[in-house]
Amino acid sequence: AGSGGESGTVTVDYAYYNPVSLVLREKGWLEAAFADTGTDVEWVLSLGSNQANEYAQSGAADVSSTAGIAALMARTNGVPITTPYVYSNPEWTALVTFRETGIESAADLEGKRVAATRGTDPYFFLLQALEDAGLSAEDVEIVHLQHPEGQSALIQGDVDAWAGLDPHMAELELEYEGAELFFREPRYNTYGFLNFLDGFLANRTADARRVLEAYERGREWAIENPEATAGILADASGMSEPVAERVFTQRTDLSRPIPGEPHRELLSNLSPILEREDLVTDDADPAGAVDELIDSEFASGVV
Amino acid sequence: MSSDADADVTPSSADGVDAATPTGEADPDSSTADPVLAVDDLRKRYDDTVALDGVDLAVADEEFVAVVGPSGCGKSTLLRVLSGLEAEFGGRVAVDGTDVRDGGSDAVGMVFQEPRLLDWADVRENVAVGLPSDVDPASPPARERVDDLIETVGLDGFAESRPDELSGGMAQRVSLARGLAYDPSVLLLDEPFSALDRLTKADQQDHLLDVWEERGTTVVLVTHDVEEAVYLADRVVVLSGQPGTVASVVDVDIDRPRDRADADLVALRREVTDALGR
Amino acid sequence: MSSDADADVTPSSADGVDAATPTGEADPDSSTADPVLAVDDLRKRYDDTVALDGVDLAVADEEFVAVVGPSGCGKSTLLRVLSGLEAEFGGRVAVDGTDVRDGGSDAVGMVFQEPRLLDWADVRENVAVGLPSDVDPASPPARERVDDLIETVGLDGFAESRPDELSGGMAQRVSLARGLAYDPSVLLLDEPFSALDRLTKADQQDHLLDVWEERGTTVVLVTHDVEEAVYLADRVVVLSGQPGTVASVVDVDIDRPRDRADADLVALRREVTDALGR
Amino acid sequence: MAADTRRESDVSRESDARHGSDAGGSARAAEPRTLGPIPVPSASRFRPLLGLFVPLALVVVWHALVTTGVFAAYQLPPPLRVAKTLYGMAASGELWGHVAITLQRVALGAGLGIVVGTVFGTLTGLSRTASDLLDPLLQSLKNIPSLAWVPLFLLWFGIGETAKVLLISVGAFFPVYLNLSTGIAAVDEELLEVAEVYDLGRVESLRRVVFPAALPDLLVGIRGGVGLAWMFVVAAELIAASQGIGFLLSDGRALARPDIIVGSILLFAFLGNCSDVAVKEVRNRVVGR
Amino acid sequence: MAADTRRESDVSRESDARHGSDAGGSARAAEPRTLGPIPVPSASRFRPLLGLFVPLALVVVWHALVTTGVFAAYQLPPPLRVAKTLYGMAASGELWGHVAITLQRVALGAGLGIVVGTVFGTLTGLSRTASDLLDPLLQSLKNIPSLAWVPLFLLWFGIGETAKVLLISVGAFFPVYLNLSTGIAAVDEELLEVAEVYDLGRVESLRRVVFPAALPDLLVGIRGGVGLAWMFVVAAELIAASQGIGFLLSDGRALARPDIIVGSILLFAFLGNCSDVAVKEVRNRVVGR
Ligand SMILES: Nc1ncnc2c1ncn2[C@@H]1O[C@H](COP(=O)(O)OP(=O)(O)OP(=O)(O)O)[C@@H](O)[C@H]1O
Ligand SMILES: Nc1ncnc2c1ncn2[C@@H]1O[C@H](COP(=O)(O)OP(=O)(O)OP(=O)(O)O)[C@@H](O)[C@H]1O
Ligand SMILES: [Mg+2]
Ligand SMILES: [Mg+2]
Repeated sequence: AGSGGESGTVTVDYAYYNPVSLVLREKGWLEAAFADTGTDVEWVLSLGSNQANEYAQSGAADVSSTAGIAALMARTNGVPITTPYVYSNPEWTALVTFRETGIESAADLEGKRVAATRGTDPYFFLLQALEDAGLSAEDVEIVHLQHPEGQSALIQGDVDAWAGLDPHMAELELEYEGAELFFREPRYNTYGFLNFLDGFLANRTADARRVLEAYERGREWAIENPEATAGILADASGMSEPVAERVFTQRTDLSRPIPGEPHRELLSNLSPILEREDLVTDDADPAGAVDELIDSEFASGVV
Repeated sequence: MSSDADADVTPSSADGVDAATPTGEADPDSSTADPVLAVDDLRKRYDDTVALDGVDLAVADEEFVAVVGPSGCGKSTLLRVLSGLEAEFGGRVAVDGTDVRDGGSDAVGMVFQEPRLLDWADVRENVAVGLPSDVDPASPPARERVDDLIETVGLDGFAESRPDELSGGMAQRVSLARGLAYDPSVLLLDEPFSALDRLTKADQQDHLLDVWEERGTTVVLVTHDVEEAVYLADRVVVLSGQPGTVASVVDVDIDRPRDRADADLVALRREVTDALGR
Repeated sequence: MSSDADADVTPSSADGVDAATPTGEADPDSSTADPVLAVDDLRKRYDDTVALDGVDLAVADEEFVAVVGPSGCGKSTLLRVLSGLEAEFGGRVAVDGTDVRDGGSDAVGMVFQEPRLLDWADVRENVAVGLPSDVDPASPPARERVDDLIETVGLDGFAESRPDELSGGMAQRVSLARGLAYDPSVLLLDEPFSALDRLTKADQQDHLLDVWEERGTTVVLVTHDVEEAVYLADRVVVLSGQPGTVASVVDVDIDRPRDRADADLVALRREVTDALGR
Repeated sequence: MAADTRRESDVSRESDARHGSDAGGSARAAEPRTLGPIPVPSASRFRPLLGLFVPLALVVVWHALVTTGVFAAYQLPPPLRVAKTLYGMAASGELWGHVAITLQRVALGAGLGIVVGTVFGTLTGLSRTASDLLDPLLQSLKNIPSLAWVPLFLLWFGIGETAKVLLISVGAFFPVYLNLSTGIAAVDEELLEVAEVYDLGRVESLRRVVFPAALPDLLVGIRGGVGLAWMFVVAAELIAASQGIGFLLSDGRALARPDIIVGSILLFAFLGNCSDVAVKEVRNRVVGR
Repeated sequence: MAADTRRESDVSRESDARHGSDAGGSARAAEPRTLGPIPVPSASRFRPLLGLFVPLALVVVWHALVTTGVFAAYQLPPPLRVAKTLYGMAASGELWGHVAITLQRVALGAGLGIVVGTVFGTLTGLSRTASDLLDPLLQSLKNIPSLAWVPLFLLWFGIGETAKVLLISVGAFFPVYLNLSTGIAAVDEELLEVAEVYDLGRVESLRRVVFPAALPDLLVGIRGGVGLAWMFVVAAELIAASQGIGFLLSDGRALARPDIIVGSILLFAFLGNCSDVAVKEVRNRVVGR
């Protein structure tokens, strides 16, 4: 509904996994950016990539935040989004277990039960980790649980390991004795993509630029004020200060906002997995979609 | 009668010997004008039960006809057909010249054998259900009429009672009052006094006669009480039982007001009773 | 009678002059033994309606008592109290010496004024509801007994019919058969023949007498039919109407089998009628 | 014993008024079993409190389970922790925003669903043709989970309040529809015949016979519908909500905050019970026979 | 007109057998309005097909909406695309696994919920005390959304089938409970008096009077309960499922695959309708009046 050029609003999502969006909301900088145009800013909360994609798909959100892999899936399945901007380069996922399980590496997962949420970054992280260890998805039992439920299943011992996601992962680490991130690989995280509806980008270029400018302002402020940003994150999401601090100051990198070669390469590497795992339609071309999705030009003028 | 009865129906006209063909012949009134109720070779079956088999009956305007017959012979069924409640039957049944299958007539009112009151409504509302549809039940004259009727059936003081607070006979009188409220030109009554004691019954009978005379209503009354039948009716139709056929028609040519102990009435009573005896 | 009637109740013993105090005195049978039914100063009100006011009644073992009275005078209420269905009332009511409030007696069976059949069950099942609880309704003797009863009430051929396929009188007879199936030592009957024609009614009355004589049942029969009351009963209790009090008790000291046309019976009939007349 | 069955069920149906007058009756009778003119404090006065007993017992068990370590506090927070969280939100005023917006959505959605359900239930209850046309479709739609509607409603109605209220009304619709349609089709044929014989006309038959007769079914349907409206709130508040109890629940799950999760469950239970009491109250007013 | 009201509603209640014999009756009467011995093909034979009309019309509209571009294909895939996706899954055999496991869960869960609902409904319908104790709690729980139960069930029952089946049974429980409890409390007092007078005993009263009288209510409750069982499947299959239609739906949403979403919605509708027909069939067997 909000995508048409005639609309006087711009709908932007915010998410706990996108700290800059929280800063923008807190400071009102997006509203400020549109103050002289008479365009209203409407915020919607995305609780996860799939919800953000649904908003994009229905045309309700002009700008939405997802993980890179989720953006690629949506694009492959025809959702007209383009990613001109990377809102963060986080290490938000890792493989987690408790010390007493004896699991120390991805190779130890053979025959074990691992909780993961299909279609999300931790899921692909798990698949890549298994591939690294010479295993395939068939060699472990993947238990499909939503992120928070994966966490509690791990705590209860219903599963042996969990492809975790922040902030649940950070919370587990900090609050529960014996929790271990036994496999970490920042490169296997698929970045935070800020996706713009094609129609918005093409027909309301000026508005899109304003959004990016606001994001730049927020990003710079966040880099300069990591503690304050962590505080904003903690306030907005209700996570404890230490968790928020670990998530933001230790595991989030805001330094490279323009999508480029590393992003293309990562997604291209993942596209065979998408096909192998039947996550896209048979006639879809995820590799081709990578180029359609990533737009390195648009933001270069802003950053 | 029942000349074209179905093969699986035992012909039962054996003791109907004295039965005049009832259709506009035996009765002097009904020969003068088109009958209000014309039943011609009525046959009605429910699955494998034949309820009525070849019933002919003509009721003239302002006539008072009583119908008697053994339990289960089809008296209620006859009234249901006349009131247009039964869609499927054989033969021709017309009210005021209109076939009952073409929607039935608004002019026909019926008091059912069971009280059939609305549980959730009080006596006044239940009686008001009978008011003609062009009368606003909330209007003062309508309310007055309803309260009059409640008094007439001897239920003053119970206007606000619910059906489950009434005795059997009281419920029956509410149902009667509802039928009278409708003030139809043809009134069908299915054993309306069966649950009443002698005195109450006599009162209600006399009141019915008053209404009949005043309003010129055509009445068909089903009853098991032969005394009641001959006291009230111009003509008593005796049905023979299962399947119901007209066994006999007894004319009651006695001037009104009648005396219940009148010797002629007692004689006619015997005649009806004999016709009923198997 | 009604000596301690409430102030808001009009004393109504005016014409009850010939009423013997009914409690174990007037009737020779009942003085010989403890009464099976002992009603002592029974008062029953529903909200602001006083249904019964100071009723005394004693019924001896194997006695046949008929109760008559105007519509709404509390006859059904009396039977309901006797059968233990009413929890709240004033006075003392005992069956076989046990207060009815203490759970009521299994020995009491009742035929309600309305048929109260189970809609979803056929005639056979409905009658089987009355079988005593120690009888397995599926057993061949039980089935045979049920089928016998269905035949006795004149409904052979309708054993598989549902209540909505029966006429009013047929439904009433199913209800009667159900009551007879229970074979209680005290049988309460609330106008069980009101919807029947003369002949069917006479049959059923005689059958009831047979059962009563054979089984030694104690019977209390509510009826509006005075002829029926004097023909059947040892004693006719006349209630005066609203609130119900015992207006008079008429003993019927005529040997059985009785002739319906017996002059003595006719005289007694008049006596009861007079007692009923206001 | 059968007598017991009846007694108990009998009691449960007697209105308070009747109770009272019965007591009065026996008091007047002044028979041995009556305790004279002193009114015995009726046990029924405390009956509503009985309903608190089981929940209180459950809270005690819950507390015991957590303190004895059967469930760790991070899995199931102790009652006090939940109470504190709720109190904190209430004190900061945040809670009322959530409660108010959810109440508003449920009220609007349930209201709409009940109205539409009543219309369709009446239609299919009365007309065989309407039933043949619509019932199979509605029976199919009935089984579509609330979450499945979310993407479609997002698509059809966007992210505004409309989508949320409509989704809730879908939930409330079906029980009303199902109960009323069945109830109307089961209205005693004998009473319909009365309406026909006395030529009440379509509207008057509905008003004076059909609806009063089917009212108990409609009310059960409404109670079920209001229940489903509450169930659909969570799905509805997944549609771009940032307030509401359903949002609170989803948010609590997304953030792994068991105290918020349990708190919002308790809110659902409490408000659901309140709405049920309200529906019963309305029924008593309406029926008030 | 009132007459019309009655006619239509009358027709809707007549059993086919009755219809048949009536037609036979008038044919035998050979009166002018009858069309002789040639049996008129009864319209009622095509009635079940009427139910297909509206859905088919909706599919046509859907197709039109997509082809005219009101909805883009990535938002709402055209009917053919959905059919192709379903067909593909069916051909690969994958679909049957999903359908079978979901059917099994629904059957077990609904069965359990119906049994427990019947027990509690009977209890609270018969006993005022049981009702006072339990009803408020159950009325509160009734309003807790399926998603809210997920974390608790995970905690209580782990990730196995048990948790899923139990969660589904929670959904099925409430309509059964609510309808039966109300239905039993509304059983005609007059019939209960018959049971008492004839000393049927508690069990026999239940079997021969109370249950048959409340059966229509129970059946409405069961239909509602089966519907809710289907609704709870999605939540249940969020608990560590890797198969099932609810899983398919969640997966479709996670993967932004509208064809899978719509396909699983259609599966829900279709299977829901099948289960409803099955329940009706069982009812006809049971009632067989
Ligand atoms: N709906 C029905 N389905 C099947 N059979 C029926 C139906 N209604 C009536 N019958 C049968 O039709 C016959 C006549 O019934 P009807 O009610 O007309 O008798 P009736 O003369 O009124 O008897 P009563 O004096 O006992 O009321 C009976 O044998 C009855 O069983
Ligand atoms: N449940 C009730 N609630 C209130 N009042 C009642 C109730 N049952 C009966 N009554 C009243 O009690 C009185 C006696 O009723 P009952 O049914 O005993 O009369 P009856 O003698 O059997 O009359 P009938 O011959 O008409 O059946 C009536 O005035 C009636 O209105
Ligand atoms: Mg009849
Ligand atoms: Mg009575």
